[in-house]
Parts: sequence; C-alpha cells; structure tokens
Amino acid sequence: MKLDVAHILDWMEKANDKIQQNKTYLTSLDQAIGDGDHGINMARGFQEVIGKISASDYSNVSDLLKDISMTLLSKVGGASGPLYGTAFLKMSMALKDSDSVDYPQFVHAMEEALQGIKQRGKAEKGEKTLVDVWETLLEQLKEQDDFDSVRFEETAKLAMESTKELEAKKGRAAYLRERSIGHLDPGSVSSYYIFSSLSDVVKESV
Amino acid sequence: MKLDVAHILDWMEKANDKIQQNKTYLTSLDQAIGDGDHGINMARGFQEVIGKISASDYSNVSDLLKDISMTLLSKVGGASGPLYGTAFLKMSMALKDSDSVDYPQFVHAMEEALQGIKQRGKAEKGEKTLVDVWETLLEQLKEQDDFDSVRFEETAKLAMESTKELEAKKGRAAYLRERSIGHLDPGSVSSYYIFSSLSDVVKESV
Amino acid sequence: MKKIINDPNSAVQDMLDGFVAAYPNDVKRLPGTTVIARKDAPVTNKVGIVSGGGSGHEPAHAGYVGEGMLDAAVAGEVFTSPTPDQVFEGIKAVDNGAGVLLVIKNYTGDIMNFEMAAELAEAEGINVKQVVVNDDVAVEDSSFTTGRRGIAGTVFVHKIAGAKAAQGASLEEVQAVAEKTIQNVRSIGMALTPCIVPAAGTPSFELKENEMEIGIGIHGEPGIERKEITTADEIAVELTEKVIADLGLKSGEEVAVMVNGLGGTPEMELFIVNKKVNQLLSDKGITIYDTFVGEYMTSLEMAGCSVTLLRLDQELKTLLDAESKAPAFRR
Amino acid sequence: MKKIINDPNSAVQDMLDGFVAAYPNDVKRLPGTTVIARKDAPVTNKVGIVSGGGSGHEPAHAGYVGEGMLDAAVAGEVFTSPTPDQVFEGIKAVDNGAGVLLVIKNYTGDIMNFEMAAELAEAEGINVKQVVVNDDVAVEDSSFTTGRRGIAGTVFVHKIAGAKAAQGASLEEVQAVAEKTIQNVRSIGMALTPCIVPAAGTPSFELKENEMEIGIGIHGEPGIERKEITTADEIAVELTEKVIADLGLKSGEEVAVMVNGLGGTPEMELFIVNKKVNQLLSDKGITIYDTFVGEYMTSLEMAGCSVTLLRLDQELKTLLDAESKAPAFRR
Ligand SMILES: Nc1ncnc2c1ncn2[C@@H]1O[C@H](COP(=O)(O)OP(=O)(O)O)[C@@H](O)[C@H]1O
Ligand SMILES: Nc1ncnc2c1ncn2[C@@H]1O[C@H](COP(=O)(O)OP(=O)(O)O)[C@@H](O)[C@H]1O
Ligand SMILES: [Mg+2]
Ligand SMILES: [Mg+2]
Ligand SMILES: [Mg+2]
Ligand SMILES: [Mg+2]
Repeated sequence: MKLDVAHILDWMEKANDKIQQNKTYLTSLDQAIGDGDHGINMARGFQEVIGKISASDYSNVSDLLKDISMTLLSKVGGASGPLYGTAFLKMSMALKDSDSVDYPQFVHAMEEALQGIKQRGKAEKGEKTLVDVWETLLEQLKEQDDFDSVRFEETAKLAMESTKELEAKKGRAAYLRERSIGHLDPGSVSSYYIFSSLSDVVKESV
Repeated sequence: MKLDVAHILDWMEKANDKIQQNKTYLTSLDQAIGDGDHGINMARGFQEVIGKISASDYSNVSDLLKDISMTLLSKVGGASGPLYGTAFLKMSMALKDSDSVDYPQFVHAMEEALQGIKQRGKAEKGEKTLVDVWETLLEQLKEQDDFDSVRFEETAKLAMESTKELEAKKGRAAYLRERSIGHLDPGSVSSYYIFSSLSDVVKESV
Repeated sequence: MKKIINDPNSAVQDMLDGFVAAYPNDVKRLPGTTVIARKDAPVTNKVGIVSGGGSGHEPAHAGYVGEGMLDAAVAGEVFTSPTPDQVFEGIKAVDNGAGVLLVIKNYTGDIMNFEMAAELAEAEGINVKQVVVNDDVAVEDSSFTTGRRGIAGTVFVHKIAGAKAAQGASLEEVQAVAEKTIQNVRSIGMALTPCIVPAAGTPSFELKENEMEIGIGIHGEPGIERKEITTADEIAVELTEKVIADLGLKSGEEVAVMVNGLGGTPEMELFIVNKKVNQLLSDKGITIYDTFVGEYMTSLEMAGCSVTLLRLDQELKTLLDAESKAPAFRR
Repeated sequence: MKKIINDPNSAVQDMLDGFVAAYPNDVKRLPGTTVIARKDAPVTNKVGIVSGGGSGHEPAHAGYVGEGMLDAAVAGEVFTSPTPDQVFEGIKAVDNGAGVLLVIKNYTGDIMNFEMAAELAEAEGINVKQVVVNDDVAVEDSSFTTGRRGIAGTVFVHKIAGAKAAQGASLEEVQAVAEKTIQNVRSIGMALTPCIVPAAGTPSFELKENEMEIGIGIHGEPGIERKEITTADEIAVELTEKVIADLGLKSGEEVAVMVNGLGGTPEMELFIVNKKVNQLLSDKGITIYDTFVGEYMTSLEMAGCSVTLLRLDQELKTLLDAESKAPAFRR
C-alpha cells in the first residue's frame, strides 16, 4: 500500500459522505443508549474537516492529518471529538514529515492512534466503545504484511457488529448497564464508516 | 305554586345531581371558549352546598337560601361563584323570614336575583352569559300568574340554546370575539340545569 | 395527563404547603385559607399590597410575596379566581391601619371576587383601593366588552407598587404609581401547545404539529389567531411590534423588557427570543433599561412565551431597582 | 418538533447572544467563542472558576456566571461537551495569576475536553485544577465503569467554590472546598416525558401515557428504571430515600434541599414534591437549612424533576449563604 496526500483527501471525502448520509442513523443509535448527538457531532465535524482541507495545499500527509485532527478536536465536541482528534493527531505525529505512507508506517500510525484513544478514554477493548473497532483492526493489520481492503472492511464491520451484544462499561451508555445490551455502539459505527471509506480508497487506488 | 324548605332542599339535590353528571360536559364547553373550569367549579360548589344544607335544619327558606349563597360564594370561585352567590343572596333577602314562597314572591325573588347578577357582572341580555337565561325566564314568569313547569323548562332550554349563535361580549369568552360564535355559553347551560331541576321539583310537588 | 401530583383536588393545597416549606422564614400560610402572607405581616405603617388569582401561574402569585413586593397572595383553584372570603382574609392579615391596595388582573371572575372582598373589608373599616391590570394587547380595548386581560405585566405592577409601599407612601400614592405602571405596560403572548387543568384532565384546545396560537392568555384559553409556526425571530418581531405600537413607544424612550416563559418552554428559547426583541428595540432607538428573561407568569405546562414592555421614567426606574426579597423576584 | 428557534444550527449561538443582551452590564461573550464570562474578568487576585458543558441545561451554565459564583461558563452544542479550544479560551479569560478551577460534570466527553484544555493552559503556564461532580445516585458507583453522572448538585458546587474564591482563598483551598461539597452532595431525577434535541428533531425515547422513568440523566438519556406513574408523594419518597441512604444522612444532620425542574414541569408540581421531601426529612430528624425549588439544571423541555441534598457543616453554610450576583442564583 501507498497512501499519499491525495489518497487521504479522498478518504476524508468518502468518510464525510458516509457520515452525512448516515447522520440520522448514527443519532438514532445514540438516542437508544446515549444522548442522541453522535450523528450530529460527527456530521458537523467532518463537514468542517472537508471545508478546512479543501481550502489548503498539503505537501505531506502529516500536516494534512494534523489539520484533520485539529478540526475534529475543535468542532466535534462530546466524547467522540477528543477521541477522533487524538487519533488523527497521533497518526500525524507518527508520520512526521512523510509525504506518503507505506504499510508498516500505516500499522505504526494505527498503533499510535489506538494508544492515544485508550489513554484519553481510559477504555479497553470489550467495553462497547470505538476501541473495539480500532483494536480489532490493529490486531488484524499486524497479522499481515500488506493491506487487504476486503478483509479490512470485513473485520471493521464484524467488530462494529460485535458491540451489539456487549454491555457498555465506558461512555454514556454505561449508565444503562445491562439495558445497553442489544444496541450497536454509535462510535463503533462511525469508526466503521471511516475505515470502510479507507478500504474503498485503497481498493480504487490499486 | 308553593315552595317550602323541603322543596328548596329537593331543588338543590336535583341541581347538584345534574351538575355532577354533566361536570365534564360543562368543563368541555368552557374549554372551547373559556378556561375549562366551569364544570369543576360548579361541581365543587354544589357538592359543598349539599354538604352544608343537609347538615343543618332550616325553619324558613330565607335562611336556607342564605346558606346556599354563602357556600357558593366561598366555594365556587371564578366568575360563576360571585354571580350565583349573589343571585341566591338576593333571593334570600327578597324572601326574608318567609317559611314558604308563593308565585308572586317567587317572581319578585327572581327579579331581585337577576338585578344582583347584572349589577355584579355588568352584563346585559344578549352578551352570551347566564343573564340570557335568567332574564328570558323572568320575562316569561311575568307574563303569567302561576308557575308553568313545562313552559319554564322549555323557555330555559331555548334561552340556553340561543347563546350558541351569540358573540360573547362579557366574561372570558369575549376575548375570542367572533370565534365565540357557535359555542354554547357554559354558565347558561349550568343555569339551565338549575332551572330545569326547579321545574322538576314543582312538577313533582303538584 | 402526566403530572407530578397526588390528587387534582389537593394540588393547590399541596403546592401552598410545599411553598411555605421552601420559605419558612419568609412567608406564612394563614391557617385554613389559601393565603400566603409575609411572615411579618401586617407591617406597621405600611400600605399592604394583596394580589392573587387562580393557581397554575406559578411563580405568580405567592412567589412575589416578600419585602418590597406583595404582602399577601391569595390562591384560587387552578385557573379559577379565589373567593371573596379568602381575599378578605388576605386583606385583614396585611392591614395595619395604612390601608390595602388590591392588584387585580382584568378577568370578570377576579374583579367580582376581589370587589366583594373589598366590600367586606370596607364594612369592617379597612381602607381598600384597587387597581386592575389589563396589559394584554391581543384583545382589542373596547368599552363595550370586558376589556383587556391582565397577564405578565402584572409582575411589574407588583414590583413597583411594592417598592412604593416599602418607602412608606400613602395608599393613594401607592395606587397612583400602580395606575401609572398599568398605563405604561403592555404584553402579548403566543403558544405552541395547550395545557391541561389537573381536574379537567384534557387539554383545553388542540394545536397541530405545525401550528401556533398568537394572543394566547394564561388560562389555556385559545388565542386570537392560529397560524403556521414560524421562526423565533418572526415570532419576536410580531409580538414586540404589537406591543410597541400599542404603547406608542418612540425613539429615545426607555423600557424594561420581560420575556416570559409560559411553563413548558426551555429557557434557551426565551433567550433566543430575547436576542431579537433586544435587536428590534435597539434598531428603533428605544433604550433597554433592564431585561427579565424567565418564568414569571405561567400557564401550567404550556409551551410558549409572552413579551412585555414597560415604559419607564425616573420614578419607575428607581422603584423597579429597589430591593425586593420576594423568592421569585430578588433584587 | 415544536420549538421557538430560528435554526437548530444557530440555536446555541442565538441563545448566547440573547443571554448577553439580557445582562449586558454583568457578562460578556468572548468574541468568536461560546464562552460567557464576567464582564470584569479576569478579577485581580482571585481564583477563577470555569464550568460548562453541553447546552440545553439552562440556566446552567451561563446563568451561574457572576460575582460570587462562576467567572466563565463554556457552552457546547446541545447536550455535547464544549471543545478544548473553547474551554481554553475560558480559562485564559479568567486567569489573573491566582489559577483556575475547572468544575466538570462526570461525563466522558466533558472530562476529556476539559482535560485537554487544562493541558493547553498548563502549557502556557496557567495553574489549573479540576474537580469532577458525580452526584447522581441513580448510577451505581463502580471503579470499573465511568462512575456516576454529574447533575443538579453541580449548582451547589458552583455556589460554594465561587463563594470561597470570592473570599480570596487559594486555588488549593477552593479546590478542597469544592471536593468537600462533592463528597456531600447527591441527587436523583425522574421524568414523565423525553425531550427533543433541536438538531435531531425526534425524542430520544418514548414513554407511554402511564409510564415514568426513574434515574433519568439530564441529556435525554433513558433512566435506569421505567415504571408506572405514581403520586407526587411516592415519587418524592423514592427519590429522597435513595439520596438519604447514599449520603448516609442521620438524624441531627443539616442539609440544603434542591427540588429541580427538568424544563417542562410547572413550578406547582415542584412545590408539591417539596412538601413531601420536607416532611420526610423532618420525620427523620434531618434539619433543613435552606431549600431551593425551581429550574436549576434542565434537560430542554423534559417534564420531570430531581431531588438534591447537600450535607452541610458550618463552613458550607457560610459559603452557601454568601452573596451571589449570578442571574440564576441571586443571594
Ligand atoms: N471512554 C471512552 N473511550 C473510548 N470511546 C468512548 C469512550 N466514551 C465514549 N466513547 C465513544 O464515543 C461515542 C459517543 O460519542 P458522542 O455521542 O459524540 O459523545 P457523547 O457520548 O459525549 O455524547 C460512543 O459511542 C463510544 O464509541
Ligand atoms: N360579566 C358577566 N356577567 C354575567 N355572567 C358572566 C359574566 N362573566 C362570565 N359570566 C358567566 O360565567 C360563566 C363562566 O364561569 P366560570 O368558568 O366558572 O368562571 P371563569 O370564567 O372565571 O373561569 C360564563 O359562561 C358566563 O355565563
Ligand atoms: Mg452522544
Ligand atoms: Mg371558566
Ligand atoms: Mg376560571
Ligand atoms: Mg453528547
């Protein structure tokens, strides 16, 4: 795999499209076990990301990821804002000065991002948060030595779906205890959109 | 006609029954063009009247009417409380020390009551208030020289029904102006119940 | 009907007990009545001020009882004027020889019940005067009908008359400044939803999902016009323009603004309305001396708001600013 | 969805403008931010106190900005924690060298955003401390999960920390008294209806005509238990007993009581609840030092209420009684 600035721009466009299309769905998932703003938060944040990055020129992926991070941090709010903001910030830092990203770099960036998320959110896998998607993906990435778009997307989807049966231990859904079981975790669904968009980008770029 | 204490007690029992049965209906009439409390007010007040007068002994109609008046004054509230309270007070005063009431006395008492109502409420006939029922009845009473139960009841009913087409000029319904047209005046309906009860009492006592 | 009550028939009694339980050092309930009075009533050498009306308008009227405002508030059943005997108890409890002013909202029922109470009080030698608040411009002012209703503007009358009385003014002076306030205060309301009188159990009217009612009263009465719901800005402009026109307010004049919630409207929406009211007045060169945003005169859980403007001169400004310890109007 | 707004996307902005328009002499909005600060911020030689959170809880949080309470309140979108950059602006605006205390409600989002802001502030050499309010006893307290939510009890933390700071206490002292307040305050809420986030347009959950939800949060989150609606007295007892048990309150202790409306409940019902809360506490020999009935921490137009008890000692009583000029908490 080889991701350059254009690929990341494309990734964000695709992710934004998915999030805008599923804004109401994400919100309804959050209404069931949270406070009903996840779709609204993500749609607002990614719209701003597109506005920001399409108005600038980038010579390397690190700067681009930094702008994505800062925009998410200052426009999303709630729990998801700092988490996604931190994730992209850590990716940016892991890819300092790179103008493109190969597979080992990508895995490293993902690893840093996940660590950032877990540190910020103090969550572990299995607690029904977006960590469930990120950590499952990282485990899969580490098993291989190049990016497998189909498997990546499938893994993200399964991990997202697996949150349905879990009882939430972190985030707002945790207040519901066992009543949180039977509902998808909204943040895991938005993470799935982001990663399935990445899968599409890589698939098309081959 | 000859009304004694027992008749008036019976009158109040019958009036109370009608009002309790039609509490919701009276309230719904008041919801349409007022504030939705007329049935509640009248039901509360007449219930208290029954409680009061059935716990006392009366040697003349004047004392009985005075207790009815005072109970209505202190338990009904709203516009109807002072009006009905005043009406019964004026009747009581007109029948001072009488232990029974003949037809001329009854007409005189009605005349005093109506005057009291009009003075208190500053309303004239045709303004869509209970004055429409009381004044129409008084006009009819004056045309005859004895009580005609059937005609009395019919007159009250027609007068009550005639308020439907009027535009309210007094009371809460007046705020609605032409939107008050097409609805019965709640106070005229409760007055109709009171007078049709009286008609029944006289009919049965013959 | 979803309400946190025990029994529709005890709602007003329970509320009054709960009110006194909240402010036991400031107010008392006259035993066996629905009257809430200042704990220290009657106050020596001070004109007493008594107001009241149906319940369901909380914090009106008991919330305005306190030093600098009302001496007593008389509560009726929900949306039903209190009876003359109760008002009479209120008058007796606050009179200490200086006389008592009754602040009445212009509803037939309130006027008749308060008037009868005044007659009872006068028969006992108490000097009683009355003022009738009729600030609602929704209703046309005509001498042939009942005239205009009294709504949220009444709170300013309580405040200003109360401050004047606290200064030691005579009954005539207090009445005069109350009349002046009434001359200079106008309001109009609107609603998005009806409300439910506990004892009735059903809403007083229905509004469709896209409808609002302009010119609503505070008793769940239908308003004067039903139309399609529009933006907060358009609502604010419509209400405020009606009030400005009726008051004949001109550039350079000074006003106090009240954006009042009717019970079920979040404060967020009241501030959104206030933004536009403020803008509109500023654009017209009308100076805003002070602003009151919140729930002052409600209609149970009705969603909606009213806008009140009070034209101010130096005297009214001073009295508006004077200290008040009433729970619902701390200054 | 029936709301008096212009556009769901501008609701928070419009509200903040309308808020400043209402209190122009007391507060300011930091340009280009969602921060409302005291007009005279930063105050020399005084610890700054910053709170905030999602909007939709009005009068929280801007209503508590004022002398004797908060120095700044940071508003997020409806029910969404504000972002770190906004909180950082608030911190910078109120710091004058004495340091800044952040009063955070225990929600993952709030904690993360405020923590990141604190990191940014520390990087600029500002001394920042934090306290996390977690008064909601509906949620079990477990170290494995997020812990308990912060709800209406937060208002007491604002008041007491604000009073301490106004006395000129150090950042550590202000933090300590805030912690002490948090240790001694507990709340629980219930709802009869859900609420509608403007940008979502649909209610967060449904309740049948005969259902209520116990242990509700202030974000339209479902509660912990749904059951048949009962009397005000039974509701008051259930909520108050939970709080008493969790605080371990004993006869002879003193408390402040808050009966808080969630936005759509008429004040009448809050007083009815207060009657029973008061009775229950008195029966148990617990002394009520002061009572607060009204809307302090709302959830848009949700119908429902919460009960908060704060165990008091001499220090907390003095600080609770201290002067406050915050529009929503005048003392
Ligand atoms: N402590 C945490 N660690 C990781 N992810 C979390 C944590 N708390 C919440 N999340 C994620 O954030 C999502 C909710 O985001 P959002 O609704 O935007 O914020 P909020 O919950 O503050 O309203 C959850 O679905 C979950 O995936
Ligand atoms: N000025 C008036 N003169 C005579 N009757 C009146 C007057 N105002 C109101 N009423 C009568 O009172 C009735 C309303 O009574 P009620 O609903 O109990 O009081 P309120 O209008 O104060 O809520 C009206 O239907 C009308 O018949
Ligand atoms: Mg959420
Ligand atoms: Mg009525
Ligand atoms: Mg009435
Ligand atoms: Mg949120």
